[in-house]
Amino acid sequence: MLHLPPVPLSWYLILSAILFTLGVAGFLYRKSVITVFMSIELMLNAVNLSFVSFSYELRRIDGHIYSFFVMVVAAAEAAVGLAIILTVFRNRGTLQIDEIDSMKL
Amino acid sequence: MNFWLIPLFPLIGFLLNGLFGKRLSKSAVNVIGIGSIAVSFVYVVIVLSRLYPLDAARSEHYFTWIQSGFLQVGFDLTVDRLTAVMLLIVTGVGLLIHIYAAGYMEHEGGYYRFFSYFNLFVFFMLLLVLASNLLLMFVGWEGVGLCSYLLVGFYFTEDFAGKAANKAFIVNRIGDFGFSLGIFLIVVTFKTLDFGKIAASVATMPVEAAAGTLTAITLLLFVGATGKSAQLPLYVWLPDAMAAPTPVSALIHAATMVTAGVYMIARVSFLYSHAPLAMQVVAVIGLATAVFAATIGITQNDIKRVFAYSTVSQLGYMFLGVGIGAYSAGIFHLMTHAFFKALLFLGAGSVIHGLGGEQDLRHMGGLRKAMPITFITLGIASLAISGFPGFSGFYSKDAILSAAYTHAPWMFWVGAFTAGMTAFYVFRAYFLAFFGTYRGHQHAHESPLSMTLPLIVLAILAAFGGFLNVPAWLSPLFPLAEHENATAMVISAAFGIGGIVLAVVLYVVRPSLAESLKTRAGSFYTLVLNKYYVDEFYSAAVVKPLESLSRVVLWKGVDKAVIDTSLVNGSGRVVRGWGALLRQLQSGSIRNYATWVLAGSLLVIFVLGLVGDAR
Amino acid sequence: MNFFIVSIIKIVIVFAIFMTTLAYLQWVERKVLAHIQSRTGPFRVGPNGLLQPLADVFKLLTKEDLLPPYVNKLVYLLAPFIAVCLALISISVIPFGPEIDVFGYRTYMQISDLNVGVLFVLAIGSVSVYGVALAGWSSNNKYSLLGALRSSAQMISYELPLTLVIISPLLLSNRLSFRAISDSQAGYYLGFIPRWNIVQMPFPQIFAFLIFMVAAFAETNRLPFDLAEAESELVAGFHTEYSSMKFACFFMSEYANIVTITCVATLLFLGGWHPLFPAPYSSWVPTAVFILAALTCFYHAIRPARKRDRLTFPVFGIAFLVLAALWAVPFLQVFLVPAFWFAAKVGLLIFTFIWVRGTLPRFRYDQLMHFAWTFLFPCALLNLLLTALFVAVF
Amino acid sequence: MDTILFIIFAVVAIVCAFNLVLQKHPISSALSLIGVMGSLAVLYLLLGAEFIAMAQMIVYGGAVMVLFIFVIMLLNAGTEKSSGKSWFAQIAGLPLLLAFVALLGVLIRGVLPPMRTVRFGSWVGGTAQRIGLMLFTQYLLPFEVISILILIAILGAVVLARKEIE
Repeated sequence: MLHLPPVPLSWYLILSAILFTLGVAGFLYRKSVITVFMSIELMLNAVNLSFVSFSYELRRIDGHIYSFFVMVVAAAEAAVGLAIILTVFRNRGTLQIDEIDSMKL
Repeated sequence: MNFWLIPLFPLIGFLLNGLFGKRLSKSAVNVIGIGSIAVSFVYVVIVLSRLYPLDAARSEHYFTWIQSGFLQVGFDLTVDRLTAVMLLIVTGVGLLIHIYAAGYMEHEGGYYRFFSYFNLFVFFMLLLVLASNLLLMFVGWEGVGLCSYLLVGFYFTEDFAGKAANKAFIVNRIGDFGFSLGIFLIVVTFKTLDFGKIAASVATMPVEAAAGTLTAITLLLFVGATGKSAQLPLYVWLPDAMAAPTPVSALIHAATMVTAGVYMIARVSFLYSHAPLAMQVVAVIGLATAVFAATIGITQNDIKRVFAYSTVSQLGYMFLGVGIGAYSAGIFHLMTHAFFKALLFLGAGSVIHGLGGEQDLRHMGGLRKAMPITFITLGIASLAISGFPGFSGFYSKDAILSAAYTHAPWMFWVGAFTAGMTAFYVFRAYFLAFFGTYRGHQHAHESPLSMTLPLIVLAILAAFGGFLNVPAWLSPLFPLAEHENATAMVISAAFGIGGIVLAVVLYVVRPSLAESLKTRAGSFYTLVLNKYYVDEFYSAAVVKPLESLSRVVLWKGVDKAVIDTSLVNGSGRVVRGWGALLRQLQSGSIRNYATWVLAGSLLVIFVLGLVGDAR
Repeated sequence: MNFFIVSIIKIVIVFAIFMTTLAYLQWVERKVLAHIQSRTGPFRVGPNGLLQPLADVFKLLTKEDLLPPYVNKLVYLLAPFIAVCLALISISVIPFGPEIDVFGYRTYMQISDLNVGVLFVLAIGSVSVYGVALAGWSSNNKYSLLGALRSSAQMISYELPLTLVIISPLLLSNRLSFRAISDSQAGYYLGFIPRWNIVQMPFPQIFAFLIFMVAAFAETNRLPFDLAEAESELVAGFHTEYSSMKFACFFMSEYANIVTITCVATLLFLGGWHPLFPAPYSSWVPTAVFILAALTCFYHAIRPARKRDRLTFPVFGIAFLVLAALWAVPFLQVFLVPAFWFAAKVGLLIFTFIWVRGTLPRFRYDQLMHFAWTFLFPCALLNLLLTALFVAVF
Repeated sequence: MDTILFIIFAVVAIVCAFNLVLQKHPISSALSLIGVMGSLAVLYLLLGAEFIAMAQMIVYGGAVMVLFIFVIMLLNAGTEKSSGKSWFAQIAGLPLLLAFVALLGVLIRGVLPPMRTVRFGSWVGGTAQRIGLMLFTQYLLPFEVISILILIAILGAVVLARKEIE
């Protein structure tokens, strides 16, 4: 087996930053409402990773609790958000985010 | 002793009837409405018998209501001998009138509404009486004003009732304005609103230095009293308030609320005692009101209006009493007045009820056979108000007039003459209603037991209430001045009997004489019949100028030109201009928004993370 | 390094046994169903059709591998792969027996003892919806799509009561590792009643077990809950467009899921590898069972129904005798006896699966969802509350 | 071993995340996102967060993403069409994103103090037991509040997604 030097925690944070940025990129460049919503989930995941990383650094469990709460909120948000997407699709017949640009039909 | 329970019962009654009354049966509303007052009355009796000698005031502190700088206002209730008298009057007479109302209002709509307002009134009146500081008293003061407004406007579908309610409320605002100014001045001067503390600091004040302030305070408070107790010049609302159902007139506009001013002056007598000028003003206004209202009372044809002016006149007496320092006499008269005037109104109500709503004396007559109980009890009340020897009014009126004789003889003479007029117009109304031949078209009948029973109880009180020696009971609070004056007693009684005799002559023996007198008096009679054109004068002098001022200056000048055009529309134009510019950002494209959010968060992270202290 | 070598050996053993089991499970199912329906079942290939699975494998491997032109290729190919991988992966945290000593090396009869084994199985179970959902969607076929939608909705719905009901035995044993849960059920009340969770004081989990089994039927898409592949309505549901080895993947994953879920049920409710009654006697039960089987075979060999029985039954009898001898060897007993008990319980539960398939008709779709949300879910919740209450009070 | 695992799964996560952004079809994006989530679960395990890792699989992998796929299947969402709108995002997005990730990198490398190295098993804090204890003692109120939030979300989703009954 080869022996590589162990990974410093900051790599995890950088990974988290990259994932977060990619999430933002998805938000900015994707055109389907569902994908945009998935990009938000990606951002939440990235934040969770940094929570868990900080928890590891500080040897405290609070970060885990926060990320747990983030997951719960994400689940709630997914339920409501997807219901909204369903309603939007029913009312406007489109999922293209650029076409949903007015409050009123 | 839990004084707070006393006003609590009527409040509960109000809440039950007000919230659920619509769904309750009439008997349930009765039980709640009357029961709450009865429980309160019984509780008052229990409390007072426990505290019996009641030599010193008993205060209870429940919680601090307002804490603001130096000012601390607590929710405190006090019971002393003065309060005891008022408590018994409010709950006792109130209970009788509630019972009466159950019969009187039987066929009226809004039954539960009436009783819930009535209970609310009793609650506020008890709060007013029990309050141990001016602000809490003011709450009660305003509360009874509110109930008065609600009940005057009880028949709100009728135009005149709504107008009368508005009039009562607005005229009272003028008085309350003075009252609140007085309270502010007290706060500034004494740093407290508690009666006990004010009394203590007044006692140690240098008399000369404080005289000006105290005079100002007492006069401002008196302005409030003239509004609530219908004194010159703010009496105009009371006769119109007769639009309310008769039990309301009896309880609120005769027995209790309108006497609040007298009670208030007696309550803060320690202030008035140090302001002789203000007391003189109170006495003169009271006397003037007494004479003025009595003359109007002679000419009125509406039975309730006669008694309304009589109320104004009698209130004038009370103010005369407290104005010349005879506080206990004033309170004594307040009590007897509560008995006989409530009785007069309830009797009038019984007549009106028996005649199916007829109020005009010219359409009555000869009712004594149809309504024997009303006839007898109303007779007792008339004798009592006339100061017929042996009846309650005689003693209390005599106490005031004797004190007036000692204070200034001319006041006595005017007061005695007014007593004669009082006797005359009350008996005029009495004879017009019960003697002669019937001039109306209704089938007169006696009222039900629930109405006659309170009449009988009140008649007993009106007849013998004078033997309750209220001045002696109040002597720890208001030292008894020895001015029992046999001459004055005889003279005032003579005036009263003279008035009765005159009424007998004019309205029973030779009714034609009255008509010829009326024509001979001519223009003066017209003047008095139209109540000296005071309402018209107020309308021309106050209401019309105010209206035109509002219309021309405030509406067209200030509101339209300044506020509407420049401020509202101007700011609108500015906002619209900026909006047209900023609207470009609000494209509705979520992705553009997200880009802005990204840029903003970039800035924040940059500032906080690299430049700021976050490291 | 020992750890890796031992792990690899264990993986190989478990994989071999597992795959064989899966293959023969199909044979067992066909046989049982046949006997329920008074048929003989597979008979041609090998004695009593014992070589049928092998033949099936050959058939599936040699069939033409169709790739319909209108499918989403990547997902279409990925879906069976996902399905079978996720189905096979859960077995890695299932313990089959206690800690044993092999040539001086102490190890567990389990590929990996995960602290959060129960959660792991739940996680894998919840992810395994993807296989079905993606297969249905990528096939670009309305029957497939409908079947996939049905089955994913069904699996999500039944996952809730399943998860809720799993919490109750966890409350009793306070651990999330399957090994610890199983160990907490060792011992006997009064010396003979096993302390399995199904009868565990203070709150026996008998209702939890029943709810679990019902939800398990739905989770594995088995009759009476096999709406996703209702032939009469949806052709073959989500795998309509799949053939040959890809179809075999789905087939395998279904049986793997059954095995896994019955293993979980055994571990959570039926005391894992702990025998039905105390040690000295229970250790000889397998030997007795195999000897009995051998005697039955010899009996049939003496009175053959057909000609060839005279040859085959003695062979089976001897094989059974060998097995009985194996289970009688003391140092082998240490791990063979627990494995036997575990296998016996799992086998019983699997038999129940087949038995139910043979007897119960299919549900209607709305009844199915209604049943999950308005009956099973509240029951699971109530059971959880009661268990929590009893655990807290006693 | 830790390093190898980290590199493998970090690369998988990043590739999947890129795929999420670059793919044109929602299903592909969803699958990529599942890949990210799975690799993140492994990374959580490396960081000693076994409960969070499993919760990640159950909640994200098993519930949230299934819901996404479900909705995609239900709406039969097709590939995206490019539109001429949101030109601001198209132009300003990329430089801003680059600046953003660069800024975060500088912050993490330059500003934060040096941190531990990650060794699998050196700290196993995130057991279900400890998290449960924390949830029901110190974080009880947030826990209850978030339960109510979930309840509200369920009701909201039902109300929103329900078909209007004529």
